[in-house]
Amino acid sequence: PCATGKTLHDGTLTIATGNPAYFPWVIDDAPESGKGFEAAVAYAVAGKMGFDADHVSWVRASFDESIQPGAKNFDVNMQQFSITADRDKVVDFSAPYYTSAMAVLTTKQIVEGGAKPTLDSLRKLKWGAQASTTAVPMLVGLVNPDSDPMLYNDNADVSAALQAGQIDAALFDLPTALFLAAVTVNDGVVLGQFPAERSTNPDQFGMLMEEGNPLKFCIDEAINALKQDGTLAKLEATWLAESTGVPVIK
Amino acid sequence: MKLQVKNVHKSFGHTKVLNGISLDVAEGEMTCLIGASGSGKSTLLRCINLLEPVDDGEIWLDGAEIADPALDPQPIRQRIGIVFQSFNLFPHMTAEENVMLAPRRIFKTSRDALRPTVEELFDRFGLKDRMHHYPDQLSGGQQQRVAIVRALAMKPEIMLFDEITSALDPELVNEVLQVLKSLKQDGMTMVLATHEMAFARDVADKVCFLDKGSILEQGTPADIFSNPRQERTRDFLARVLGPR
Amino acid sequence: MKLQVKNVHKSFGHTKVLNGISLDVAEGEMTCLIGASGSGKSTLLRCINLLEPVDDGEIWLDGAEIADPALDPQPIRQRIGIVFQSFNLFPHMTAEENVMLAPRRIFKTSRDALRPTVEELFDRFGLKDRMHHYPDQLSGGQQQRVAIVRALAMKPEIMLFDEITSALDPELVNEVLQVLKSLKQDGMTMVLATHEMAFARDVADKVCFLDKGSILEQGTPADIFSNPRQERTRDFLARVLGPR
Amino acid sequence: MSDSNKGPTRRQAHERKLKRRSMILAAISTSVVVAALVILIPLTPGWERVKQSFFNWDIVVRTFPKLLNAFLLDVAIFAWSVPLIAALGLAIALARDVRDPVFYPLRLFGILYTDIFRGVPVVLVVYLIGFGIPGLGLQRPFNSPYLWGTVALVLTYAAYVAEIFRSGIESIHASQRNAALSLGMSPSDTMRFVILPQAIRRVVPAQMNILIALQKDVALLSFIGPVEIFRQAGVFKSLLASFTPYVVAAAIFLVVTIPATRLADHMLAKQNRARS
Amino acid sequence: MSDSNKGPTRRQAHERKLKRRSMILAAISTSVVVAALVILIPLTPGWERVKQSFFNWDIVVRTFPKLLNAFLLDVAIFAWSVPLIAALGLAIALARDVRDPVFYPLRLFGILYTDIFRGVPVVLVVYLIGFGIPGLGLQRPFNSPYLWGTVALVLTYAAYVAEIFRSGIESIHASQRNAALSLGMSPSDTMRFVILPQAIRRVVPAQMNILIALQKDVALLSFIGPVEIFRQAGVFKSLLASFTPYVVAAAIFLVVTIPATRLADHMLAKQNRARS
Ligand SMILES: Nc1ncnc2c1ncn2[C@@H]1O[C@H](COP(=O)(O)OP(=O)(O)OP(=O)(O)O)[C@@H](O)[C@H]1O
Ligand SMILES: Nc1ncnc2c1ncn2[C@@H]1O[C@H](COP(=O)(O)OP(=O)(O)OP(=O)(O)O)[C@@H](O)[C@H]1O
Ligand SMILES: [Mg+2]
Ligand SMILES: [Mg+2]
Repeated sequence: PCATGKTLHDGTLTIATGNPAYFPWVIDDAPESGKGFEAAVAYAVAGKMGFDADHVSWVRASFDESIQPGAKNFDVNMQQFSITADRDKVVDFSAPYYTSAMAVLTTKQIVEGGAKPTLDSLRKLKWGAQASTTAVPMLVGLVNPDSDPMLYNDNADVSAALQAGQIDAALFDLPTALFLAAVTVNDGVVLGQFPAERSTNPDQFGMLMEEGNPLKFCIDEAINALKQDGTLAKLEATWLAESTGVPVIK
Repeated sequence: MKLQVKNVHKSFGHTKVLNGISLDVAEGEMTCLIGASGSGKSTLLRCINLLEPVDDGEIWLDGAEIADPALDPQPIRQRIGIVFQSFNLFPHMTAEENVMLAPRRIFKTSRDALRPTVEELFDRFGLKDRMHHYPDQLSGGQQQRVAIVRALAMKPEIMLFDEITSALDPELVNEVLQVLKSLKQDGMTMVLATHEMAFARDVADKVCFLDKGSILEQGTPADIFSNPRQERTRDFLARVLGPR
Repeated sequence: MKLQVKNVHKSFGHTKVLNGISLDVAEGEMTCLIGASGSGKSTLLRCINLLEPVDDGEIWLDGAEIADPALDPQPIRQRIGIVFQSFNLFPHMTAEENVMLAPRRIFKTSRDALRPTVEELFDRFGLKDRMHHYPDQLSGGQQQRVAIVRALAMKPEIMLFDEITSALDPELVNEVLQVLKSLKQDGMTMVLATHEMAFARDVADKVCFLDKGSILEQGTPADIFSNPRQERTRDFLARVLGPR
Repeated sequence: MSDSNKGPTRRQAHERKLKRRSMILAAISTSVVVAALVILIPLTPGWERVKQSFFNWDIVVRTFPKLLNAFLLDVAIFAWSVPLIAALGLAIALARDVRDPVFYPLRLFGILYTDIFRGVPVVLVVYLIGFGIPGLGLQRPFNSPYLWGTVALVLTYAAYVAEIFRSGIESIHASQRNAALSLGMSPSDTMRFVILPQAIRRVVPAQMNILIALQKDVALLSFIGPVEIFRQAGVFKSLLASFTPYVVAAAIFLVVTIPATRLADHMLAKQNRARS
Repeated sequence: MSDSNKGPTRRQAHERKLKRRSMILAAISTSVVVAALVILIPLTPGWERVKQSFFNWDIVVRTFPKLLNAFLLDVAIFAWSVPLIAALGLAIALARDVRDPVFYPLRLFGILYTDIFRGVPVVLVVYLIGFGIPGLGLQRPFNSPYLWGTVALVLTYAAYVAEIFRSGIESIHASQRNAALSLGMSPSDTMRFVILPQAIRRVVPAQMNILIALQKDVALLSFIGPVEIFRQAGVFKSLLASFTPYVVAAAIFLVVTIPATRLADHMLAKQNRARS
């Protein structure tokens, strides 16, 4: 098969995810189970490339660490990496496996306090985001809030700040926002999502690889095949079901 | 008797430093303590001033016992002045501030009310033009004289001096000793530990020879320097004055 | 002449400390430098040992000029021993190691080869049982004697002593002065700065009175102490020996 | 004897020669080394990449104003923390010095306090206090990360400052205490008028070093939200995929810390000289 | 005079009484305070929440073994960094002491080095070196975050250690140098046999303080990947939504740092006493 001799360890595909890995991308921080959207996609892609489940091994890498240029200790890394031109100069991305809308995570108190899914209302809120993600420039591009946003190292810190009332709202991709609202943040609410055409570049998730990794061709082939045969859509339906009903921000 | 030390004992840990010292000091008298380094002269003076609590024995000042551990030492210390070997002026204050601090805090007197007395003292000891200098702008001899003025400003009943000339350059020794002479003329009661044998011989009323924490011999200067009765006293004097 | 100092000048910044000093020291002679604090005694000795470069003037040792700034001072210093006022023993070494370090490094002699000479020196100055003690286990007088032994172990042609007794307790002064007497008997050429007037009078061959960086008066001890010609010398002696 | 002021002395002449020689030597050797670095480094295979990554001039120009602006937040946090730290530190130092048995709990508290806050990494304290306490349900503005981040820094640094004050107090020679007591002054007057003024003056250089460390540790507050210079550099890094913003941030820090460190070193050296 | 050994002296009797009294007072006031804390704190409205968040015993039990295990990585990084830091620090201290004009670039380098690495926050150096250098395209294993994280710590701490060595060298009184030179010893022998042995001994307590700071700063390496105790606590925090793991991590640090700090304080105090 295509991947022979191109992987880190012969005969095994090494995939990285976050530490910890978050719902609904990976369920229970256990990617080996294949549960969760990214875990399921990982095994599907691996299968297409000729690696059975026993020949997939998982490692952990922090977000910051993974988007550094340079040699990697994984073949591919799935961690909701948005594909951007700047990043593409120092690392390689696979073809996108998911296209996400950006969504506003907040809490019931804020909604009760009068926050509306309109740009005017959102602009007045105190914002937070994860520092190393594309949410930061999008926040400025889409909302342009009145006060400077707070920035954090990871999802957990953003939710902690939201929980502590230090920020009113945070910008995430829609599935993450839905999960955090449902599970992590007490009284969490997804206030709205941005229509895809409003985003300057719609958030597309790709697997991340070392710059110039020969494996890219095989991965792209596998993802495209999964897209063609409807597998990706099916997995999306299975793991990222509840995304309807979130109002679109005007 | 102005001051009576009765059978005072003092140890640091297991080292006995004062081993039953008894000493009488009459009003207006100058008593000199001599003896080898480590014989306990400084410790005795510090005990009299209650800077060290005595282990046992009594100290009487003007007919009242002062070494009782249950007493508050603060008011007693005000009545006893002491000047140490190395200059213990407060380095962050001018000479005048050094002298005024204690009276201001203790008697709650204002600077202005104190100034005449203090200026007089400075004047008397030839320090008038040095009042606003900081200690490190003064010579060692001037510093010692300021320290004496500082103690005198509390109007003590008795003054203790602990080798106040031994850290001085030889040429500065005399100016300080002159001050002691002048205090003696005023009738101040004084006890001084000293290595200045010539001074002790010429000026003291009584000389006590300390050896290993005991007063081995005491008497007039003439007795001690000319006819020491004890072998050890003779030894000591020979070594200190001895043929060089 | 063993040592000739010719018109030596030395300033620190803008303070002139030596102002044209000239001094002759004959073989086997003991010269004493006396004078007030700050008159330049220490500086003169440090200049002779090349620890301070002289600004101007010449210093001749055994007929060769040594103060030329272009010369390497290291071999010259080996020929001149110096002992300082405060004990400059190396505190992390025993007395024996202190003495052996320089010969071992400079002459590349082994410890064993050095031991007999060193033991002899320690023995001679009554330090045999102190060889393996560290400096802080020694009294001040013992430390000074070890410092002298350390300098002698380099077999210097001339020895300089800078007030080696002034940091000592009075009782320890004599044991150190005895060592100097014994060195003189051996015929060592010596220059010493001292405040011990009695010693200078009794033992020195020549006494020089320094004042503000100049030699104001020099001569035999008898000349200087009994018939000082200069007003300043008389003043100084009066203050130091003076009526106390 | 009188000609010593005319013309250079022998030593001056010699030293002038030496100086000229050593300046020439130093100039030559320095230029050789600098030239070698300037010529050889760009020839190394990775140089283009290093330059791109760490010394990209375009990125410097683009990011500098915003980074400088973010640095003002560091300065502000520093500025309002310092007086609080000084006050708390002094209070704790004095608490540890209390001798009256009734106040034993105060002393115990002082000991525990300094032990704990000197023992835990600052970043851990910042997380625990900066996130943990507001998470207990405080309302705005009492849950501000600026507030609790500052509290974390103040608590930590007060422990260091207290220890330094205490060492200062202990470094005042017992004879000063004795001199004051022997005049009949009370222990508290002795502390206030004699010991403390000297102790505080003596520990200024050591405290300056602590302040420099504080100025740098302000960057750790970025982990709980405030976008100060370090965080701002991180954002630029992930947007521009270049480490140049970090280099710029480092340079901005150096402009403040080098003179301050130099000053502290100088004061400390002067003090050490004065003491010996 | 001879009865002084029989029975307690007057002072002993008095002091015994005083001591008994003050022990009773201290015991009473301490128990009052402790009791007040133990009884009153749980009555405050937020206490349940604080306990849940910071002192959840279940979480302590669950996370402790893994946290302790992660702490071993901190210890390991510390252990291999220390000798490197000591060697580099001493080399730089000596480089700054070189007087020969030919080696002027070396001195200049030493000065720049210490200024720069003491002036930049450690976390910034860790990011720059730990992320930046591997990003230049180094191949495994030369891009390891352990390697470059260690390099970042070593470079930073060597600057502090160098300054302390230098201050130690300068604190040796000139008379020691003079004594050695006056015997005819060469300057390098003087440094090696007379100055350095004393200087190194003298700076041991100050260096210990630096080592304790290093032990804590190892936690900063977690930001570039290594899952040491601080990162592990962060993972648990996000999984369990509790700050207890951070508290456990802090406690683990304290077990190491408190005794070490105490020892350093003790040595420093002893030294200060000896000096004055
Ligand atoms: N605070 C102290 N702790 C322990 N030992 C002490 C203390 N103060 C003094 N000593 C010891 O007590 C002995 C007597 O000391 P003291 O200073 O009274 O002697 P001295 O006669 O004044 O000597 P000197 O002439 O050197 O001043 C010495 O052996 C000294 O080491
Ligand atoms: N390294 C130096 N830098 C500046 N001034 C110095 C230095 N060494 C000595 N001096 C000054 O030179 C003058 C002479 O000092 P020196 O030590 O030679 O005098 P001295 O006669 O030995 O005095 P003492 O009897 O106090 O030892 C003094 O005014 C002193 O302050
Ligand atoms: Mg004494
Ligand atoms: Mg001198």
